[in-house]
Amino acid sequence: MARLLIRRLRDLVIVLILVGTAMFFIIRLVPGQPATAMLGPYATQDQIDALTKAMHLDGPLILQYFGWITNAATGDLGTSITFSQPVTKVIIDHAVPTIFMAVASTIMSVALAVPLALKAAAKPRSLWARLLSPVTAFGLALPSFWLALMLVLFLGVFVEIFPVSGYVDLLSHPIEGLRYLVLPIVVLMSHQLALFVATLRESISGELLNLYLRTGRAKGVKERTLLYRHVLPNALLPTITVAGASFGHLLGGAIVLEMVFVIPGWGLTLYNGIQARDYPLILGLTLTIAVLFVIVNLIADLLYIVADPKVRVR
Amino acid sequence: TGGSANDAPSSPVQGGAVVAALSGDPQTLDMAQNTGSLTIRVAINIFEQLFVIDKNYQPAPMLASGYEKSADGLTYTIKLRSDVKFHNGDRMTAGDVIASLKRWQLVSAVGKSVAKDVASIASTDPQAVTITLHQPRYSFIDDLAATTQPAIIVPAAVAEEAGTSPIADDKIIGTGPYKLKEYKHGQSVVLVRFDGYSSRDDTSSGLAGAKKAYIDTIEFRFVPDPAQQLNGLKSGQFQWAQSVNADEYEALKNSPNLKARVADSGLVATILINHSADSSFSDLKARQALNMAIDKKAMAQASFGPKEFWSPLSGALVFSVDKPMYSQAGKDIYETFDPKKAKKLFEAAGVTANKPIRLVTTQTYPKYYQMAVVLQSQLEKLGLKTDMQVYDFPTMISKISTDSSNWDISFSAYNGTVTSPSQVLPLAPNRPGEFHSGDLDTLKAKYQISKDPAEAKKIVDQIQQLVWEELPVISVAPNKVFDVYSTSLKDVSTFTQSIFWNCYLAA
Amino acid sequence: MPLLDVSGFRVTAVGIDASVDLVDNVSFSVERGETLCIVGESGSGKTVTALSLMRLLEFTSSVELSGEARFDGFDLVGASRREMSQIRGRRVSMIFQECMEALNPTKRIGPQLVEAAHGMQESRAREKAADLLAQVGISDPESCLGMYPHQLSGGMQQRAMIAMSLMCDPELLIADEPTTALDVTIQAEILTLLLNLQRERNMAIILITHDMGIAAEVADKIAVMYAGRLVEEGACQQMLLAPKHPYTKALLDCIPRPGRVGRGDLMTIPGFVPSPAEQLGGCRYADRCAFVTEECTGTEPQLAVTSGAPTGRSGATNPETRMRRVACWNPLAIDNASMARLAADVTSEAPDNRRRVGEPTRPGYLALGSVSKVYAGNARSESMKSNSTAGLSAVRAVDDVSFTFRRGEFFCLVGESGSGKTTLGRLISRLEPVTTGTLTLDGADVTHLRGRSADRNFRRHVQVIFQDPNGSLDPRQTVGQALAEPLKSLVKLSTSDRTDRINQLLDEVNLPRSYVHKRPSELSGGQRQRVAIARAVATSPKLIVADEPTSALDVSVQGQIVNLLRRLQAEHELTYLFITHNLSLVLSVADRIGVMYLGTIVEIASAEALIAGPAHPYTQMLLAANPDPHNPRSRDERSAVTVDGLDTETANVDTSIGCSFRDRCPRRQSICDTDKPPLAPINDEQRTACHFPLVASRHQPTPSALVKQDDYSY
Amino acid sequence: MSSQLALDTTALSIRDPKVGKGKFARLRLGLAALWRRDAPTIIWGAIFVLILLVSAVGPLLLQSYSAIDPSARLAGPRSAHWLGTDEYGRDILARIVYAGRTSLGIGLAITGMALVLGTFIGTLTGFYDRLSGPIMRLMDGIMAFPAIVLAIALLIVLRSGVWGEIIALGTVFTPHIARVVRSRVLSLREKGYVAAARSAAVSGPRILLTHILPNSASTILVQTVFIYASALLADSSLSFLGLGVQPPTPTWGNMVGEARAFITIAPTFIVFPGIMIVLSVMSLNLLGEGIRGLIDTRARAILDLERSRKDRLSRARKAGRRG
Ligand SMILES: Nc1ncnc2c1ncn2[C@@H]1O[C@H](COP(=O)(O)OP(=O)(O)OP(=O)(O)O)[C@@H](O)[C@H]1O
Ligand SMILES: Nc1ncnc2c1ncn2[C@@H]1O[C@H](COP(=O)(O)OP(=O)(O)OP(=O)(O)O)[C@@H](O)[C@H]1O
Ligand SMILES: [Mg+2]
Ligand SMILES: [Mg+2]
Ligand code: NI
Repeated sequence: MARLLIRRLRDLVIVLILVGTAMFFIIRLVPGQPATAMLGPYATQDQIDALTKAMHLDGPLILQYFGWITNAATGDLGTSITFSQPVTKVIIDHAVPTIFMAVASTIMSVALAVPLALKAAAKPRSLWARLLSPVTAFGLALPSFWLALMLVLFLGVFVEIFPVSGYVDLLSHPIEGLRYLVLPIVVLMSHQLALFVATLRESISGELLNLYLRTGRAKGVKERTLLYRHVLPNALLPTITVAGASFGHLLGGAIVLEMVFVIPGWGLTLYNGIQARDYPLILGLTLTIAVLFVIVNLIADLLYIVADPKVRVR
Repeated sequence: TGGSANDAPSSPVQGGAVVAALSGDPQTLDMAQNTGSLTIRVAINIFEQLFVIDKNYQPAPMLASGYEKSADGLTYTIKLRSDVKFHNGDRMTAGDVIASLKRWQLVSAVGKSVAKDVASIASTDPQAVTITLHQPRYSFIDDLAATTQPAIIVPAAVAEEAGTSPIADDKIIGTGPYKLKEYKHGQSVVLVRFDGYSSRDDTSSGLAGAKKAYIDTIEFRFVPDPAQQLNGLKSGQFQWAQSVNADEYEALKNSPNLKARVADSGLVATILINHSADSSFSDLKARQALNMAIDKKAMAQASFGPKEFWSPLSGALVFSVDKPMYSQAGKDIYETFDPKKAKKLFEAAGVTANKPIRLVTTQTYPKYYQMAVVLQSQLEKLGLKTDMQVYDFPTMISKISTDSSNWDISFSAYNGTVTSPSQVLPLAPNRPGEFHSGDLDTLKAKYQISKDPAEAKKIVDQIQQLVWEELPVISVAPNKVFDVYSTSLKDVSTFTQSIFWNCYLAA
Repeated sequence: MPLLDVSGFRVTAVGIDASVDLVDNVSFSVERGETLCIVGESGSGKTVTALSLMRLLEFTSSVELSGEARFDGFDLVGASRREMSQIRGRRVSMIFQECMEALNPTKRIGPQLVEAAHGMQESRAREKAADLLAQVGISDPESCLGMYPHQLSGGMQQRAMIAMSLMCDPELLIADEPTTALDVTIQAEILTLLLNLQRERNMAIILITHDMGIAAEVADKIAVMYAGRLVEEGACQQMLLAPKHPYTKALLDCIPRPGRVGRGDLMTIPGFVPSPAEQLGGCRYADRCAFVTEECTGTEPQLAVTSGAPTGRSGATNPETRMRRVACWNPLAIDNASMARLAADVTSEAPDNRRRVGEPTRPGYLALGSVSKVYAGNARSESMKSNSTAGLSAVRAVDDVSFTFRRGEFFCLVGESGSGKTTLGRLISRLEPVTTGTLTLDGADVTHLRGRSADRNFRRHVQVIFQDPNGSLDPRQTVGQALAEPLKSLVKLSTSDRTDRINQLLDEVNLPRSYVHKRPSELSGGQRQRVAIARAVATSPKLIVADEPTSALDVSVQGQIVNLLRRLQAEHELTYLFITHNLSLVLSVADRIGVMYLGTIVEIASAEALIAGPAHPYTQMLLAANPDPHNPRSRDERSAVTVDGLDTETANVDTSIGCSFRDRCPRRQSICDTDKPPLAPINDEQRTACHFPLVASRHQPTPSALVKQDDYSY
Repeated sequence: MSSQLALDTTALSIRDPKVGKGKFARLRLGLAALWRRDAPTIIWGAIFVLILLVSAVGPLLLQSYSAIDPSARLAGPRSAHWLGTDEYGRDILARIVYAGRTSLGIGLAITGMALVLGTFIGTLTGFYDRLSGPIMRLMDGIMAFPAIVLAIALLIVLRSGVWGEIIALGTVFTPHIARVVRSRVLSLREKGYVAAARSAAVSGPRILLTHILPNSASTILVQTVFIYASALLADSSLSFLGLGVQPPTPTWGNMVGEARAFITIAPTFIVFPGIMIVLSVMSLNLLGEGIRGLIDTRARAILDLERSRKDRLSRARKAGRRG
């Protein structure tokens, strides 16, 4: 366990350095400069150059890189050009909606997926069970941006239950803030829930093939008990890993969704940062997302170990 | 039209909050430096200038109480109002004005062009500023009243600290009726009424005259998607939206809750042409062919929606309301649409199907993109090949301004209400496309020594004629702004978008 | 009334395309306290019968049952699921073969056992579980209750499985091949355990096995199944002594008898078991039967009571158990003629004139010098799973082994699972590099060969055959392509020469030439193994390493493969390293035998010498555990076998010092804890690594005496 | 004798005696058998093939997808334009059909790139231990990144457009294939026939080509189908964001992106491209699942298990009626 942790931490550092370095040079290769965005559409090249110089973005790239990486190592990600605030502060300020959406969607998806998949597994001939595979395939095939727009079209405008865009600070106005996040979370869940149901159903079906069930029946254990006490716990194991991996999907999906719903989370901030060529912000955010993703997967792995005695106990 | 429209006879009420949908994050509220409309829409309520334009596009004093011009036209003494307070509570003095103007000369394109002629800026007393010029400048006061990268007045400390960088968010201190409360990047800007504001007494007209802030707070939310802006308006989430799709006009005209109005001003949609030797369009014949190949009406229709948004089509570089600058010279050239002749001319200029015409555009501003699509289709109808490159906006700008070898035609739109020819950006030096014309420079210089409006107007006509003869750019159509707001918002100015003073929320 | 009475039992699989009778016409009965063994080749329907009686098959496949099956008067066929759950796990319980999969890997043993007790308080059930675990020979039941299945060795898991099946104090216990995957030593212990438990509880047991030897040792009654039909049923001794169905007899004959080295071929049954889907008009055994008549192919014989049961020595007291039933149109009459024929089968083959090959005068071919193989533990995968076990110390799979193969000998390697036999085979065939030590082939050092030509040269001389006939052929290659592979890469032949050679190879392994175009999926297991053999001999090698080539095959086919190997040996002067679990086979075919234990060779001896008397206690233990239907032990002898719960997997002995067998050895003395015994000669045919070899102290039966015992004279 | 999965229906697949009457007849019989076994898979496969065919042939039959008609902007469905027109007055139906070409084609190219690279990397790292460490770390690194974020980052550098997108998404999906292939190769290399080939001194690369790859083919095929579906989805997201193939070349994703501004004026404009995305991704996923059910014994066992329960229940009901 400790070894695993150390190995994973080492991986984390490697991934961070790789991601940071790659991103640093990648975004600098992109044409366009922060000054262009700062100055608006009618600025002349002279003005842009002048501002670039004023922002100290004109030195040799490699020196800038070393400057940035040494600062980053001490936790100083620089100052955002567009926000004129420390990047760390920007990241923290915009973390709430993204993380809340991801976590809420994951928790609710798991909570819903278990009964849905179990229902199908317990009654394989029911209409629900027969429809499950097309329904989950449908959920997995829905592009989130499209679903979001459809929801906006039908719910936001025609029925007017939920606000169609915008964001109210969750921390200061939880109820109102939640109302704004309902649609985005529903969209995120559509994919995730389908993914979890599919995974869970497949692993339940896989478990049903296992011979220990036959043993259980031979022992005279009731089918229900078998399902809940044997099959389900075992079948949940693979879901842990899938949930960890799907977190990445969520962060990616958040970019698209935050744009559609104008939610000032990491996704929108990153997109705006890219548009504005806010180098420090782009770097800081991608790094943060990568770190978060790796950490979530690490937690998923650890959970898996705790949950699976085959790995935990040797 | 113009001035504040009294579309409701009820009497104004103080109070209330407006949520306004803005198409994006302005990045900075420093309107002296930033050229974008997002910045202007917000900052226009915060900052003020010495002079501003009234509804007839004539300069009128705002922070100045008046000015004197020496007989030789070289010395301007500008008197300042004494009752003006900054949002930080400090009184505005000559020192602030001098620092602000000096910075303006550094960061603004108009400021820079003015700077060439300025010998000194000094103050004789705290309520007056004296500016000495090297040579007469007919447009000097007009330039001070310019609306793009305007000469806003900020506290001296702020101006000096910012220098050539944009003013930081916590230093956004102006003299306007609203002050910045909170700027959440990527999300919203919140303005609140500045209680220390002392209004002028003269009647309000355009940007000039009395300003009364009725509304308590204005929250600009950044909503890039026009459809979302409209949805928000419909659902009552927003009271005002910056850019609703023009195609909604018909439907909205009859809406009981929303007021849809085509403003008188806006942007002039322009086709940029690469004049460098790398492009076949450095040949005048090719440009003429291009002009004849473009069905401007179709392009306007496809890009800007219903007729109301783009008529009249005259080829002018400014809107018709901007009387001093508006000219119909060269209209006949503008109106020539002759694909056959165009094809011949293209052939003569060596533009054939073997050599694709490189169109560079962006989807960041959908209209530029839509113009490109229409142009592409029209060129292809002539049997020409096109190579359309779509970038995000910063990339496009950097492509067309730094690398002349990779493009032929690009698209842009410029402020259609300017106060002097030097503010007509497509004709300004250092614009993408590397256009140089001695004649144009001479005309511009002549304008500055003109003595009276009639003489000036003549030169404006000559410039306009030259534009259609030499085709530095092709002005396609004026594109009027679409104002959509809740009917609860009363007395909204039609002069330009997002003037939030003098209007109020019905109780 | 018998406890379980089955008659005319039929199981039909309902498929999408068609319905197939998996099992038909099965009739037998079991009394309380009685053991019925169901034997038969793989695919004969034993498991289907058992699962259907438990009504377990219907959970995983669509089947229909018909016929009669009454448990204590209760109708098993017609019972509803609810009624069935009152029987299953309460009055009848079952033990499964695949213990590794039969236990839930993520639940502790304790709860799994407690679950099997119905209507009992949790704490009482736990006590009972601990009690039962102790009874089945688990030394520390309390801690075992808290363990997960993967923490137990295979033998321990099987014991836990047995304990679980006893939690409900069943009246009938069905055990489906409970020992097949286990070592003979553990098998012996588990069988003894079952018999003892049966005695205590007066339980009825149905034991399913493919091994006549096991049946011979534990059964009261034997039922023989073939291709979904019950072909013969009767009391144990009668069945062994005087089989009436040709199939029963053939099964018995196929079991190799020790000491037959050089005495001709092993018995085999030609052909293979027809699949349930095959619609045959007549007797399903007809095309493999030596006594087939027209009637046999026309109509299917029904199970019928036969008379003329010969009175065995121990003569059945109960008339019912004496009842013999057989499904055959012409059952074997136990008259003198047939007895003579039976005897002839065994003895009359002409003695082989081959030179005896075990003698030390033969020149050495391949020599191992102190060969060791150490696995790092996680050398293979980086997966999380193995990573967490990375802390485990290295595995010494082969530990300082030295000996020499003699040219042309048939060398057999035996030992319990995990003793390092496969690893040694892979080292010898250089599929894996040795950690330390040397390999010498024909005098030349081949430990570390450099270059492809040297490697090719070695591979031309040394070839391998693997255990799993399914895995040893690429499912996508035709037989021809598989055979061409070594020919292409090891010898340069023209295309036509290669075709000739392939045809020749097919001839040699008795496969029709038309098989060149067949794919492995179209072949039976035995045929696949023949192709594997053909491939191995394609380049005319000198040494063939055969790793359990027959252990996945039925005994009827096993003989064919071994016969083939021996014929090829005679024809091509081959040397074999034959790795196997099967002691009966070893004793009947090997020239020399090596016995491995925990990576070391503890004894090397000629077959005769071993039959005469093993020198190492471990060898003796293996021999004692080996069931032999030709020479079965009595029940009392069985119960004498100790249940001490130790096997290779659980033996946690420090192999770096002392004798690695010491903790299982009855003759252990203090020297065994400190000094490693060297592999020292006992006589010129036998070497052993033991401080206290057995050989001198034992009465040595002569080989002829052994043969005599074959005459059913008990 | 050998341990055996709880169920085994191979015995039931009786060879049809009619088989052998020429290729076509055999194909028909095969399909018929498949139909009885797994009808939904055939239906979904047919839907996808139909989408492919329409995309390939449709543009030849329909009106021009790029002809502009500013006077008929954003018109609703009518006889001249079944699905109405877009903001330039172009026919939406023609554009959707043509977009199928681009979207499906690009998806295919992305899948192809991921397939080739992933298979290459997967087989090499699976077969040669020495390579596996660093390369798989790199693959982990790529996978340690939300796909869209990575694709966006790559696309910014590579320039939006067809090739940029193919390379970016190809890179994103390569590790997915590499992982599956690797684990398959890891299990295949333990097979007896690989050892047999080794002991016949067959060289490593040859073993890879003759044994490992052909036997991984079915696994790779299934994974490829799934990756194709994912690629379509990812392509649509990127196009929607304006980062993929640039309009005026239509893709389903960028059509939704364009239509977004006209969501209330012309709902058909946004609804139908989305439906096409959903339909093609969904049919591909279900087709892949079906294929896996046919190829993979475990997946097949699961299917059979579910089916068998159905049969049992229907039988039980019949029995109930009788009784
Ligand atoms: N659920 C099932 N559906 C269809 N056929 C089956 C099913 N289970 C087993 N069979 C077939 O029935 C036949 C008998 O199988 P069974 O497992 O009973 O044999 P067995 O005698 O137990 O063999 P083994 O010694 O290999 O365990 C085999 O041909 C097998 O393929
Ligand atoms: N690749 C490997 N990595 C690590 N340990 C191994 C490896 N192969 C074998 N071992 C270990 O080496 C020991 C000997 O294994 P080997 O397979 O040679 O035994 P065996 O006698 O052939 O057993 P069986 O009769 O079960 O086939 C076992 O403890 C096994 O776990
Ligand atoms: Mg069986
Ligand atoms: Mg082995
Ligand atoms: Ni996915």
